[in-house]
Amino acid sequence: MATMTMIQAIRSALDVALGRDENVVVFGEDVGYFGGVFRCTEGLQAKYGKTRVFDTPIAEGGIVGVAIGMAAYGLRPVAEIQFADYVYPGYDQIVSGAARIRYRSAGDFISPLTLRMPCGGGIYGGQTHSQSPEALFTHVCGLRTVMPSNPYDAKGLLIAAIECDDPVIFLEPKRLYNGPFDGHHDRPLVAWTGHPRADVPEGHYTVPLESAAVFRPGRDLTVLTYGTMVWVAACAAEETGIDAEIIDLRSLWPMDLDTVVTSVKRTGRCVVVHEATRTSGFGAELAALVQEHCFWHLEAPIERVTGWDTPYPHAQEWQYFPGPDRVGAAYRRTMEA
Amino acid sequence: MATMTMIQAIRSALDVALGRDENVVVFGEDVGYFGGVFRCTEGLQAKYGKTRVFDTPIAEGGIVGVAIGMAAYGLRPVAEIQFADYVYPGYDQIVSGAARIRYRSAGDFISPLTLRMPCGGGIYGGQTHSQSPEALFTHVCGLRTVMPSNPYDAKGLLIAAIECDDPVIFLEPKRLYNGPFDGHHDRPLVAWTGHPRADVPEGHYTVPLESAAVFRPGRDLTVLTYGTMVWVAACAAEETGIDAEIIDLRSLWPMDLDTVVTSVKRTGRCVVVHEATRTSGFGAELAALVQEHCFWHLEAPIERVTGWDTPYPHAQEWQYFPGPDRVGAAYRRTMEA
Amino acid sequence: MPAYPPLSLHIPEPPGRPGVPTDFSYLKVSPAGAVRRPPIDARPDDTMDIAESLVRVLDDDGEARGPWAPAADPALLRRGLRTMLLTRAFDARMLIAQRQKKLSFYMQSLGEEAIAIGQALALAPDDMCFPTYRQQGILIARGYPLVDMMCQLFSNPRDPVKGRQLPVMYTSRAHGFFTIAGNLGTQYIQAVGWAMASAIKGDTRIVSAWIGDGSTAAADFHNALTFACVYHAPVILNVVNNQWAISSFQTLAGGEAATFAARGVGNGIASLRVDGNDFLAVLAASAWAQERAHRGCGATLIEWITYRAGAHSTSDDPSKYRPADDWARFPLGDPVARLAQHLTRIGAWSDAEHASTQAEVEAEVMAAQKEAESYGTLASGHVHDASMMFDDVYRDMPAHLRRQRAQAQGA
Amino acid sequence: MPAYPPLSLHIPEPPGRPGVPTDFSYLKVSPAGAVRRPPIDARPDDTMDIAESLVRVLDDDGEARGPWAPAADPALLRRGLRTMLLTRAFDARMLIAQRQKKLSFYMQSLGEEAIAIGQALALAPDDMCFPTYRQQGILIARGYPLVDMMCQLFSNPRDPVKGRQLPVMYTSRAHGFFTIAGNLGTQYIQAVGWAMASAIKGDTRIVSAWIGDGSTAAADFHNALTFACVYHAPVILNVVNNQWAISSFQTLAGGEAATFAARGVGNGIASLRVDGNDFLAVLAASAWAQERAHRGCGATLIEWITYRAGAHSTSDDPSKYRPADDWARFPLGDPVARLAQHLTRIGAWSDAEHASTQAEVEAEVMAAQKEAESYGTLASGHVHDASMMFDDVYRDMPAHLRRQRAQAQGA
Ligand SMILES: Cc1ncc(C[n+]2csc(CCOP(=O)(O)OP(=O)(O)O)c2C)c(N)n1
Ligand SMILES: Cc1ncc(C[n+]2csc(CCOP(=O)(O)OP(=O)(O)O)c2C)c(N)n1
Ligand SMILES: [Mg+2]
Ligand SMILES: [Mg+2]
Repeated sequence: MATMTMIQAIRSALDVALGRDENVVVFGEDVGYFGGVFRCTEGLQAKYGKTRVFDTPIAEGGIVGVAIGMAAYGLRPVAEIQFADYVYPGYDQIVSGAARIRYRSAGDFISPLTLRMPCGGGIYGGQTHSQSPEALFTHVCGLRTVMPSNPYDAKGLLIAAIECDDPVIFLEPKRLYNGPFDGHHDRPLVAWTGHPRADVPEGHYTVPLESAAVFRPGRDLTVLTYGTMVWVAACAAEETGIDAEIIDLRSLWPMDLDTVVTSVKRTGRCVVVHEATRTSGFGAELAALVQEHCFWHLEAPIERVTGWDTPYPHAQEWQYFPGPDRVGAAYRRTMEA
Repeated sequence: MATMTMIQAIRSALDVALGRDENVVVFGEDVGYFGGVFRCTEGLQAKYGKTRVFDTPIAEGGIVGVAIGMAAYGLRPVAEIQFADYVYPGYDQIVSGAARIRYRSAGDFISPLTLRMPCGGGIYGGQTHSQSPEALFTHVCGLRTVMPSNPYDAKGLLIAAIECDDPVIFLEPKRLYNGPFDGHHDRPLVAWTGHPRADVPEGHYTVPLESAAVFRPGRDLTVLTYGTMVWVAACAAEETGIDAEIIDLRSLWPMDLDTVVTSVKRTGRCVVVHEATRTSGFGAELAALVQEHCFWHLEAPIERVTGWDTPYPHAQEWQYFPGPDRVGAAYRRTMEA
Repeated sequence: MPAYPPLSLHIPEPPGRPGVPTDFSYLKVSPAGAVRRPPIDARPDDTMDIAESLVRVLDDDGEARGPWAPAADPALLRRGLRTMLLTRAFDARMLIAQRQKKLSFYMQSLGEEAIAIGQALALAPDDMCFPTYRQQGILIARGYPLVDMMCQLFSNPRDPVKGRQLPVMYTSRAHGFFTIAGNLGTQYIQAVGWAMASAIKGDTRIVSAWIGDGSTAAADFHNALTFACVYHAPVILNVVNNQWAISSFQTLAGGEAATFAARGVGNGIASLRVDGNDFLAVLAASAWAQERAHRGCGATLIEWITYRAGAHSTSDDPSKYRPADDWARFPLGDPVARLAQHLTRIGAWSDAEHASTQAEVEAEVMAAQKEAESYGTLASGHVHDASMMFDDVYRDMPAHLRRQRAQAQGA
Repeated sequence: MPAYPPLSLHIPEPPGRPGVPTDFSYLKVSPAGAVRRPPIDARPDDTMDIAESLVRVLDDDGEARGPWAPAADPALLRRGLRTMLLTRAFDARMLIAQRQKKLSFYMQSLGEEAIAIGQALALAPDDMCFPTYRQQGILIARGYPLVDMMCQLFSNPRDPVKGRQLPVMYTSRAHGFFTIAGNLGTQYIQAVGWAMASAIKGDTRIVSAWIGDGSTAAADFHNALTFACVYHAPVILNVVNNQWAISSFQTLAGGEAATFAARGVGNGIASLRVDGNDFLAVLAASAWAQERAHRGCGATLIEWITYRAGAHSTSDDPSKYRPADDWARFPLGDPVARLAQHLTRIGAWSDAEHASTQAEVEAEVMAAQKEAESYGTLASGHVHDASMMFDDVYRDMPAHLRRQRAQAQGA
């Protein structure tokens, strides 16, 4: 057991996967010699060699395309998209390729690849280093979409993703790389050091896909969230004194509906929180599902607290980010409804 | 006034736009000399010349990219994507380009382009000629997404789209090109001839964006739908005898929320119908909005009737298509709840 | 700065239109035997002259000429000819069956059979192919059962892809034939990925990737060239220039100012421009390229000049956009006739054998069709069970799809 | 088929790494004056030799040589030198300001100033530019106020893009400077669209498009070449090959087997490979390309050889992946020193004038900074009002954004 930041946990997952299965290969822009702009692959090329960990041209469509071909061959490619905001040139290969190969060939070929990408804001990255495009993946059948909120889950989920025979989109909330973040950007940074969820085994383990975690049990209302917003949601619970049950979905889709439904049926109230823009965000699906499955138990409308429907602005970052005040206000409205 | 099919109405809209504004240009794969694989641009090159109506290379990213540059120059490009299933190589240009230019330049540059694309199934097109990707656009702030259900609206909305200063994604349900279609694929084809909504003025008119139409007034429940499904929903109302109020959204986003909320508050019941896959489809947003705005009026869970979460299969097309039986069953469940 | 004249936009036009016979002089045809054959480790920029000429072996009399003339066993050539005849017969029957609505859609390879079949014969049987919808010749050359192809076409319960795909979208891992994509170009970069994987694993299998002239404009063509160049991927990048996309002529993909083979050279890939209707040239160029790939010399791009003799698919009518007699006037002729002429000349074929082989392949196709039809056709409504629609989206069916399948069965 | 040896994957390596001094012999440098200057209506495939050599005018002694030596007015060259000095001073100050947290991020153009500035001087003032984040030189050459640039950098209430964009993402329609994209390459095909529009309208304005060596791998680079070739778009397709992307050397974009200029030729576009640190060569090549565009000869691709002297941005440390003394050893030198040497040689510059100009531009930058800071900086928290966040998503604010704005103000 060691204390790891999320970056170290991700690196450790890659290390374990590369070490156990010689079919695992890791590549992307600047991930080889340099070790990645966020250092997630640092040291891996030196350890596993240049043909297992390597740099690629700046062509996201090419990165996903070769990953599909490698996966069809029998490798387990783990490709990095430098920022989720840059995944769009690879979107055709993801939707028309990775997500469809198994179906269109009736299982003759499969596409077991993992696409890692940092997402989310809170680092003054402006509109092209802050996006959270998860809904563009959850709408695509055949894909799995995963987003961890802490080092332990990050490592376990990433190993599970690499071992999974389906294509997995693995979104890494970059604001959590070096510490949990509750949305109070004006307070001193908190590191992962000493945090229980940063206690990460050195070796192999997995956190199963399609399973949510109850991050904080509670009785007043159910919060459905993932990634950075798990910490913000928890902070809002402390600050409002509302006993929120916070569910960290971890696997966005396919997802663990049972955990969600059980909780909402018990609390009768539900708030959905994500950083992505609101309209047609994944929160819409969550709200739709909850009202479908828990309608007769609901005592208040399901609220969504999300990024606004604008690009992620640079200077107004903290007015955009759905921080603990906005989340807490939604808790209060939901309790008062 | 003339009777027009949806193809003729679209062609007429382009003709009117080309005729009134010399900044309008029309292009895409096979749209020039040949007149488009669905004939929507037939005769326009002969009439307006090769530099206003022309063929392009098979590069959807290039098509959208040049449209953005032309729009920034001051033209009004109307580009065709041959099938909505092929829009993905252009997705980066749509999301990172068209949708963002105005915002990121604070209005210094704008991107008034229209992207037409046939969508939807029901023609045995298999998984790459049948998709309905509207949710991938409604999630992107800065875009307008429109889908007509009949020739009159198609022409009026298309002219409005071309005249609009924002980028518009214009989805054309190809199953409606030659006639309304109620989902009974085993019955004889119905043509537009003689249909009141195929009475289309020859000249200029617009149907405003952001305005929904009450396609069929009713008292029992509210149906939110668009495109081909408007006709299926109406058929299901006749067949079940349930007095459904069918709202044809026409503009998916930004949308006419007032019409929706007024209706649902009155009926207390709501069914959402679309052909696209269910999870994170636009129906999720509609369900989320309705429960947010009408929670205290709802007497039953909002149901979604949609394409299944699989690619659109070829031989099992009619088991995939959400036909009147499935829609009618949802009406019944909603009434009985 | 001087006052400049107004600009104008250039819109390329094809050299023929309905009513205006095609002027084929644009093709730039080299005489048979005239183009040099570089060593297999030639540097990319040392192939520009070949990318701008046309490698041809068979002359007008059916004689094999020049440095590219392969030392091919006549038995191999006879096999090639028979496979071309079989493929052509298959296409012809399936076109009729489509008109009879036994299948919803069809795409033939008429006029360009030599390319896929010649290359298939030049590859090792376990080399991997990433084809488009017009390389049915590979599948037939590799002995994939015609009945299985037809079951796919008829979408019947023996369709190996379970009725999920449009006709012609075959797949066969066992035959080294990648599942065909509806989205043009996507397979090209995937092919490079497969080749990279083979190199990473120290395997010996190489890859044959396919794309059409029109689709070279797709982003994935560029991605494929970049990655193949950077990593020296063991891949043959075939560009089948059959002059037309759907209604658009190859100049709309940039064929006016440079050959498609020149794209390869410009991107650091050794490239050839080859007569695709010359079976011997196909064999020879394919052999050169596969040798390069196998010997670690990296990728080769081959532009094959041919002509799409038929319609783009059963959904279009080419007489709307080009002269109806174009194929008959195409300077590179018919690959079947040219190979038959050559074999006859060397005493390895005869008119009688041609006739009997023709009868034989037709009978073979008919027999296969009879069997396939006995399992059902789209018209007969015998298709895979609808509940199978939910399989293979994921390896294991998630809860939401189990729910949806139950709903589908209930409704 | 013979038994082939196992394949292996080639991974290109840079010619230098920390601790291993760079061997710059890979650069293929032609002597000044050695490369021919074709007529402006040269056919694309007639430029391959130039795409594979290096157009240079200034020799080691600062003398202008050969057919590309422009008949440039010394006043223009002096303006170029002053603009380079100003740009360099601007960059230096803003780097310091970034370290002081007055701005969140910065990207300098150190070492490659000649390219953007030389081309700006060769264009008509109303020709349109689609730059990347490293062509601040264009904006400065065109007289955009330094104060406005700094207000953008400081994200203060006078930031013309309302605080919405990362520093350096300038826009100015009035100065023919397209809003800079964060998504690499997207502007390149948009530039071609703008050029097509200009041609459609019979306008006379042409376009200057920009991309980096690393970003040539992006799909939009290929799209731009295809469309520019097909429609003969009046555009200059600049590729700034400063040898590095972030940590990846230009060979990772395919620079090992072919030059980037060769990409153009392969795609049917006349192309030049030019010494980007040679201000006279920049002027001459830009003039040739803009003349082609204006005269209806279509697009020109120019690969500019230069060196990214500084870090990629303020977020990275290049000594992690390349030798720290690389720039000092770069064979093409420093564009400022080379132009100063030439001007001195022809009697149009002196050390004293250099020193006084340096002082002048520094004062100009300081004054601008003082003014811009008086309006606020990110550090001071003086930024645009948050409610403006909801403007400009659409022309008219739709109902849902009005609702969200109200919520944002309420919460
Ligand atoms: C991304 C994409 N865009 C458009 C289409 C529609 N389409 C199908 S085939 C075709 C023409 C392809 O021409 P070419 O590449 O020359 O191949 P050929 O049919 O001549 O073999 C087009 C435009 C598609 N399938 N995919
Ligand atoms: C589509 C996309 N992918 C990745 C990035 C991240 N990124 C920003 S700059 C850069 C390197 C670009 O190198 P080059 O094109 O050579 O330009 P230079 O910085 O050298 O001027 C990368 C990878 C991005 N901005 N956009
Ligand atoms: Mg073709
Ligand atoms: Mg660079």
